[in-house]
Order: sequence, then structure tokens, then C-alpha cells
Amino acid sequence: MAQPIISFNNVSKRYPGGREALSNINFTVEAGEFVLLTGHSGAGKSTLLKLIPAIERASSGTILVNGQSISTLSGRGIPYLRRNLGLVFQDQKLLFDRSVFDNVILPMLVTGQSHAESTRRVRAALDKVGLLDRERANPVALSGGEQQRLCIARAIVNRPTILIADEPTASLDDEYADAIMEMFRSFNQVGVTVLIATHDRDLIAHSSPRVVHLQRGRVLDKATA
Amino acid sequence: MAQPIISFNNVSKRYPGGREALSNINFTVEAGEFVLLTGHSGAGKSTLLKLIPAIERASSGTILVNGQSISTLSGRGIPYLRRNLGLVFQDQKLLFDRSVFDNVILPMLVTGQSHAESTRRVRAALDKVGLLDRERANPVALSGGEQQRLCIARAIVNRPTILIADEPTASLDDEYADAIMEMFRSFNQVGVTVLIATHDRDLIAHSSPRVVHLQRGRVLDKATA
Amino acid sequence: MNALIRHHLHSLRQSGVRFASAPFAALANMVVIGVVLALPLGMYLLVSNVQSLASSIPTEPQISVFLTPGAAKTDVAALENRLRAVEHVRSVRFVSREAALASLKRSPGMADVISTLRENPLPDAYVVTLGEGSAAAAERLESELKGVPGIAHVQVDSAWVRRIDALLSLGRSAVILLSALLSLALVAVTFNTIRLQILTQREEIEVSKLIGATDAYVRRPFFYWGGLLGASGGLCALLLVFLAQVLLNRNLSEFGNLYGVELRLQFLPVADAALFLAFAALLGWVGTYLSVSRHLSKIQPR
Amino acid sequence: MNALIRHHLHSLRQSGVRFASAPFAALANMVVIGVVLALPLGMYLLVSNVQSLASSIPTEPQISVFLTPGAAKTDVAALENRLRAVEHVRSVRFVSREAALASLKRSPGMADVISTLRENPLPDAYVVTLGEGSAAAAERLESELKGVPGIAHVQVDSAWVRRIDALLSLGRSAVILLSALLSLALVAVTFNTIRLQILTQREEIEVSKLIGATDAYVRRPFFYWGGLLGASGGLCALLLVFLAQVLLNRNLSEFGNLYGVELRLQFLPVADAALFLAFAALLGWVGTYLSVSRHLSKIQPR
Ligand SMILES: Nc1ncnc2c1ncn2[C@@H]1O[C@H](COP(=O)(O)OP(=O)(O)OP(=O)(O)O)[C@@H](O)[C@H]1O
Ligand SMILES: Nc1ncnc2c1ncn2[C@@H]1O[C@H](COP(=O)(O)OP(=O)(O)OP(=O)(O)O)[C@@H](O)[C@H]1O
Ligand SMILES: [Mg+2]
Ligand SMILES: [Mg+2]
Repeated sequence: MAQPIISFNNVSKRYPGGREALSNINFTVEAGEFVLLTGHSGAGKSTLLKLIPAIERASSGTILVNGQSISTLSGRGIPYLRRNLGLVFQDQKLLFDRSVFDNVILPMLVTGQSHAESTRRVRAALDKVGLLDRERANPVALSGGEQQRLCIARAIVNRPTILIADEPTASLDDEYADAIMEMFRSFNQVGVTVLIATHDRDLIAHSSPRVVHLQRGRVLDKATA
Repeated sequence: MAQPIISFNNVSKRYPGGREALSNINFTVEAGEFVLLTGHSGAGKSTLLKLIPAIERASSGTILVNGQSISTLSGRGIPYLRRNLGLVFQDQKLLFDRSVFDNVILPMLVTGQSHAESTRRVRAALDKVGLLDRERANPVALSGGEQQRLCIARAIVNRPTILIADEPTASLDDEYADAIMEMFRSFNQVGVTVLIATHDRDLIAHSSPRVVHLQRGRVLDKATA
Repeated sequence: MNALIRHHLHSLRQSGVRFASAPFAALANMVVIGVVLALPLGMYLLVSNVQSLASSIPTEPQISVFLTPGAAKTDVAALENRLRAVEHVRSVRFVSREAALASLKRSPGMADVISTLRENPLPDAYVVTLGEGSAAAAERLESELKGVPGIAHVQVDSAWVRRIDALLSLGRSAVILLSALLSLALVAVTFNTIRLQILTQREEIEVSKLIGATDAYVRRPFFYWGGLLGASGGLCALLLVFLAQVLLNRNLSEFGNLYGVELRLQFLPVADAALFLAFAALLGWVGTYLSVSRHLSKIQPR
Repeated sequence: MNALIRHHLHSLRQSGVRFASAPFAALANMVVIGVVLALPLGMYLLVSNVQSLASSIPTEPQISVFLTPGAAKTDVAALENRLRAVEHVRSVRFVSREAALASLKRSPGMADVISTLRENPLPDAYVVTLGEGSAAAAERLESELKGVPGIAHVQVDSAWVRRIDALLSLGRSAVILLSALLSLALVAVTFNTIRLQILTQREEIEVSKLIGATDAYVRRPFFYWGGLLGASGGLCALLLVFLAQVLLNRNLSEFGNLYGVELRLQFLPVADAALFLAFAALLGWVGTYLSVSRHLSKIQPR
């Protein structure tokens, strides 16, 4: 558990518009770590998280994920990188033209798992987030909090080695938020590396693990672990 | 300021799936009031708010908005009802195929305002939420918090008499959340009735106005004002 | 009212923007609709041309009565009187064997052959024209005349006319059938195009409705788009058919010269062309209407 | 590998689902493509039929040499020898005036007229057939023979053949031009349909890419859809043309009887029909390819 699974080296990100969202970021995450990424609105949390699955590409610097350099990764390699990651997005990106079940099975279809195996794993994931009884429903019929949990189910169904979540508790009240964080912690206990962006102060106060603080695109690393 | 502008009489809402999201709701909002709607995830906050612009229709009971009965409103009347309301949605509903400016001008186009007047008002609204310098940008280029403020600009551009917001501070940290609430309060001071759903405890603790608490689809009204 | 005009203008401008944003796709759509419409239009043009050509051919049945060579003058005179007395007969015309040969000589390619003949092989004849639609009477007259002395042979020329008429009415029904079928196809294309257009703009529609847009406001741009699509497709069809006609006329006139006939296809009168365009726009409108009725109401904000 | 097969099946099933979800729209698309493809296909069929009909007409120029009535036997014999000696001449056939009349009598409608003739008006004749492509030689021979005693008239029959050939080659180039144009139109239709399909499924594509779908995975269902669209449109075109052919044959055979000829359009051989289908599918595929290359890469997750 002391091997860096994610490492940023002098990473900067300047958006085409001219904003430098991240400036000279340096930080590493060890395999099996649980890291909270905090910072004000616009600090660059989402930008940092998007660099890991190569949704955004760094302007300079190198990023290593699982020992592989993202910066030099070709378009063909990106899908295979993403298959090892579980992603929960700030804007949930659910598909409202299909059922809860069909939303969660998507990652299984993409990697071409067998039907039986897929079904089994989708049910397991939905059970984990407490939505198994709504698998036939349309995501429209879910409340904001339920949709949030659906996103988590989709992110974990493929048993990723790294779980990345952007504000997963934003539309949840404190009790639900604690439950969700407990869930992430349980994934972490079975060896999944977890990286979560949040601005929830309570969450930060309660959490024992490491907190990385972003401020105007710079890291203020204070290892609490 | 003692005239009911919104009133719910024995309103229930059962979704087709069979869930009763709201049971026998009774409550009124006076013109010029500032009301916070709270409750756990799934309590029915969004459902209640959606009944006012007739996005969802009540299963039983009557709702009056501006003295008009929503329950008996025909499809033709709905657009005119909505034009008096400023709506901020939990899932922001921004259009990513056009600029920030074009997102905000939409309500002006719908009501057929002149171009000069529209432009003036859009700029004023963007200025109010601090996004005037980004009017040419695409909403994709905004951080979560900036998108939230964009939604508020769109909701106020048409000078609504009632402002309804579903979790407008969900993706904001406390400082920004306070700023946004301050903004709502300033609208309220010029006579706009404001109704906000939130589960943010700090917000509720800090706020002096009336709080309506929902629990499993029932109102626990405790007028703090 | 001012707002309404403003929105109509806005919708029109939107159509322009949409065209500019995908000109290739829009042009492709136009060409396809053009081709589909050109088919029945071209056929209609052909049929109506053949019809006007055929109408220059007498539609009244004619009977050629060939006389036995050297028949007695009195027999011939009696025969003429008899023919004139028959019911339905319009006119009786005597064609002498000399006149027949002369007319035959004028046919291209025949002059040389005829000049090799030692003597005129053709008999004298009467050409009897009956009233319109009296084909049955013509056949009765034929059988009546067959035994009469002085008559070598009787030939009814109505069969041809009837055949051309039959062909024309077949052509007309084919045009109607084809028009109906392809109008349907055109409606279907617009239906589908607008359907996909609506699905593409689902979010915009949803947000507009939330903001207080009336159904009419949401629908209007689609109607403009559908109508313009139909009309521009119709224009494309007119162009295609016009081109085909010009090309065909070049060949036809050469071909016609061989027979000494003036063969030229006439284009649609301007009024008809305008009507056709309006019809194409209407079809586009109908497709849009069906599509909008079916798909737009499904998009409800949630 | 197993996963790949599974995904191909999944893509095919998706096409089925998509069809079922909007059968009317899909059928409309098919019919339109069918109509567009039926145009050049039908024309091709027509041209190739006329061609095979024309090939049963001798393409070697023929010269009919009509003799003066009552020409001396020795003159005639000398003439025959002279004709046989001419360069390019393939065969020389004597047609007696009796044989000519008998053959004329066999033409429908002529028997009656001929029976009214007092005597045979036709002259004896030689039919000279020259080798293929020697139209110039035929014309030279014509002018040579014109003054020869015992010859009343010389007629070269090659003009017609040349005219038909010219018409055929015009038809062939029209088919090629039309095919090219409408193939382009078809590619454009598929391009547009797939473009709107992609836009409609923008979110699904975006999410799929985020989840680790390869470009091939995202593209595959569109290729299936485009190919199937093209092929089913092609099938529709074959059906339309077949129907038109059956209808036309019914009228043609009646018409042909009048001339004592067997007029029947032949349908495409099965192999050609299969090739046509494959071509239609290919066109659909190409349209999809262009559309996918252009539009899919624009959809990137953010
Ligand atoms: N369209 C729908 N069809 C069926 N059930 C629905 C629908 N929308 C909401 N529900 C159900 O109604 C209940 C109340 O939902 P609502 O969205 O009003 O909750 P909420 O208080 O806004 O929760 P949150 O804080 O998570 O947004 C939930 O149990 C939800 O699953
Ligand atoms: N696609 C983009 N193009 C241009 N600028 C962008 C883009 N995305 C983000 N930005 C800018 O980069 C900065 C950082 O944005 P980011 O989304 O990373 O912030 P954040 O920490 O996630 O904020 P929040 O808590 O509000 O979600 C912001 O100023 C934002 O406006
Ligand atoms: Mg963010
Ligand atoms: Mg809600």
C-alpha cells in the first residue's frame, strides 16, 4: 500500500478561454488511499479530477495513473484507461431514456461482459446503494439523492481500482451524505483507491483520511493521515 | 403583504409508479414572503415545488397561485402562469449548445421582448450574479458554482413575481452559498416572493425567515417569523 | 401582436441559421425530395404531352372503304349516297388512287420504292368519319359493308385510337397512383426529418416550455423548416424535370424529323409550376404537422 | 474476441430495437431510398433490354438493291457476280418479288390490303449484307450501284442501326450519370439520417465514452443501421422496378402483337440483383462513414 497509483508532476491546465485553472500541481496518491479534495468553488477541483480519465488534457506537466503516462496517451488508449476508473460526475450524466438497470449495465456492455455476469453485478451494485427495488424505474422517477446513489452504482459496477467522485454528496442532506461516505469507505477497505472532491465542511471535519486542499489552482497539501 | 400568493389546500401527489410523494399538504405563502422548504432527501421538496409551475399535476386538492387555480388550468394557460415565475432547478437545465448570454435571453425571446430591451435586461441579470464578463463563454466553461449562478440569472431576467429555487446552493461552498442567499434576500426586499428548497442545515440555522419542514410528504409548519 | 411578428421573424432567422449550420445535410434533403417529386412530375408532363399530341389525331373512328379496281361509276355513286345516309356518319371523303399514291410518296423513304413501281397498285377509297364515341357503330358498319359489291376491303381505324386512349388513361392513373405514393413518401421524409430535429432539440424545447413558451412558439420554427424543405424540394424537382425535358427535346426533334412530325415536349405553364411548388410546401407542412403533433407533446419538462 | 462477437450481436439487436421504436420513420426512409434508387435501376433495365432487342437486329449494314422490272436474266446474273466480288460483302441473298409479297402478306393488317391488288407491285431484289462496321463501304457501294443498268433503286439500311446505337449509348451515359447523381443523393440521405441519429444519441455517446467505450464500439451500431438502411432501400427499389416491369410487360405484349414481335422486358439476373443490393448497402455504409467521421468525433465528454 505504498505504491503511487496516481501522481501529478508540475501539472498545469489552461483552458482555451485563457484561464489557468491549475498551476504547477504536484501530488501523489498511493494505492489504497482515501483522499478528499477540497477547495472553494472555481478552485479547480473538477478540473483536476477530469485530468485523470483524460477528459481534459494537461497543458504541461506529466500525470501517471497506474504507472501509465496520461500525457502521452493516444486516443486509442483512453478507453482502456477509463475502464479501470469508477467515475461519479458533478452533473450526473444519467440517461433518462432507459431504466435504472440499463443505466448501470452500460459499463458492462462496453467491456463486453456476458449477460448473466452483467445482470448479477448490476443487481449487486444496485443493492449496495439501496436501489434494487427500483431497477425497472426511470431515473426521472428518482429524487435528487436517489439519482446520486444511482451514479455511484454505475461507477462501481465494473469493480474499478480507482474511484473518482466529484461532489457526490452535493444534493444530499447530512444523514444521507454520511451514509454515502460510509459506502465509499467500505469500498476503500477492500482495496479501492478513492478520490473525492467536495466542499462540504462537515464531511471534511468528520473524515479521518488525507485531505488535499486546492486554492486558486494550487495545492495546499496537509497530510492528515 | 398579507395576501396569500400561493396556497395549497389538501394537496396530495401520487406518482404513477404508486408512491405518494405528498400527502394532504396545507400551506400558504403571502405575497412578499421568504420561505425555506426543508426536509430529508425524498421528503417531497422537489415534488412540491414542481406543482406550482404545473410541471407535475396534483392528484387531489387545489393549488392557487396569484389567485388562479392551477388544478383546473388548461394546457393553454400553463405558459402564461410560468411567465410570472422564476425557476431554478435542481438539475440546472442549461443549454450547452449556446453561450451564457443566449441561455439567459431565452425567457425574453419566449415572451417576445424587443431586442434592445432584452439585451439590456440580460446584461443586468448577468451583472447581478457576477457573470457579465463571461457572457460570450459556453456554460461548459463554467465551474459548478458559476453554472448555479447562471441559472439564477435566467430565473430573474423576466422580473418574476415569485422566485422558486430547488437546492440553489447544492454545489456551492458555504461562502458562495451565503452570497447566493444574500442575493435572494435582496430580490425579496424589492417585493419578490421567494420559495427555496434546501437541506443545508447551516443555511436554515442562519436564516431568519419562515421555514417549512417536510417529512415523508407531510408539512411540519413552524413559522419562525 | 408586435411580439408575434417578432417571433415569426425569429423563427425564419432560425431556419436560416439551421441551414447554415448544416448546409450539406439540408441540400441533401432538398435533392432527395426533389428526385422523389420529379418522378411523378416528369411522368405527368409526359402524359399530358402525349395527350395533347394524341388529341391532334382524330378521336372519331374512321373507316377506310377500299373499292374493287375498275368498279362501275354508278356503283360508286350509289355507295357514296349509302354511306352518307348511315347513322353517326359525320363526313365521307373520296380519296382517289392517284391522291393516295401521292400522299404515300410524301412519306420519307417511300418515294424511292414507289418510283420503282410500274403502275399505281392502290385502289380508290372512301374515308368515312363517324361521330365521337361511336366505335360500336363503326364495327356494325364494317360488317354491313363487307358483302357489298364494288367494295374490296373495309378497314376500321378506331382500334388505334382506342389503344392510345387506353394507354393515356393508364398513364394518367399511373401518375395519380405515383403522385399519391410519393406524396406519402415525401410526407414521411419530412415527418422523419422533423422527428429527428425535435429529438435533437429536446433540451431546448423542454427548457423553453419551462420558461413559459406556448406550444405555438415551440412549433413555429419546425413548420417554417418543414414548409421550406418541401418548397425547396419542389423547386429542385421542377429544375430536374426541366433539365430532362431540354435534353429529351434535343433528341426528340431529331427523331421526329424522320417522320416529318414536330415532336416537342412542352413544359408546365407557370401557374401550374407555382401550384406544384405550393403543393410541395403543403406536403412538407403536413409531414411537419404530423410529426410535431406526435413528437412534440411527448417532450414535457420534468 | 467473445466480447467482440457479443457486441456485434448487441449492435444488430440495437438496430432492431431502433426500428421497432420508430417503424414508420424507418419505413419512410426505406421507401424514399427505394424510390431514389429505382430511378437509375429502372432506366438501366430499360436500356439493357432495348440493347438486347437491338442486338437481334443485324448491326451489319444491309443494302437492298431493287431491280428494274423485267430486267434481262444475264444482266441480273452479272450483277450478282459483281456484288459478290465487292470488298466487305458477307452475303448476297436474292429475294424474288413473289417471296417479297408473301412476306409482306404475313405482316398483320397488310393481308387485306394486298388481296385488293390486281397484281404484284414489288420488284425483285438483292439483299447485300456487309461486314460489321463497314458503314462507309456500304455508302460507297450505294453510289457505285446507282447508275448500273437493271437496278431501279438502292437503299442502305444502316442509318437506322446507327441511330439506335446512338440512342443506346445516350441511354447508357444517362444511366451512368443518373446513377452517380442519385448514389450521391443516397449517400447524402444516409449522411443526414446518421447525423441526426448521432445528435439524438449525443448523451448516450458521451456517457459511453466516459465509461471506456472505444470509438469502434460507439461507431458500430451506426454502421449496421446505415448498411441496413441502404440494403433495405435497395430491396425496395428492386421491388418497385419489378412491379413496374410486370405492369409494363402486360401492355407491351399487347402492343408487340400488333407488330408481330415479342416485346418483353427481362428482369435483372439474380447475380446482378444481389450486386445491386450490395452496392446499395455500400452506399449506406459510405454515407454512415462520412457522417460518423464528421460528427462522432465532435461529441467529446466534458
Ligand atoms: N416522476 C416520478 N415518478 C415516480 N416517483 C417519483 C417521481 N419523482 C419523484 N418521485 C419519488 O417521490 C419521492 C419524493 O421525491 P422528491 O424529488 O420530491 O424528493 P426531494 O425532497 O426533492 O429529495 P432530494 O432532496 O433528494 O431532491 C421520492 O421517493 C421519489 O422517488
Ligand atoms: N471548459 C472550460 N473552459 C474554460 N474555463 C473553464 C472550463 N471548465 C472550467 N473552467 C474554469 O476553470 C476554473 C476551475 O473550474 P472547476 O470546474 O475545476 O472548479 P471547481 O473547483 O470544480 O468548482 P465548483 O466547486 O464550483 O464545481 C473556473 O474558473 C472555471 O470557470
Ligand atoms: Mg466542480
Ligand atoms: Mg429534490
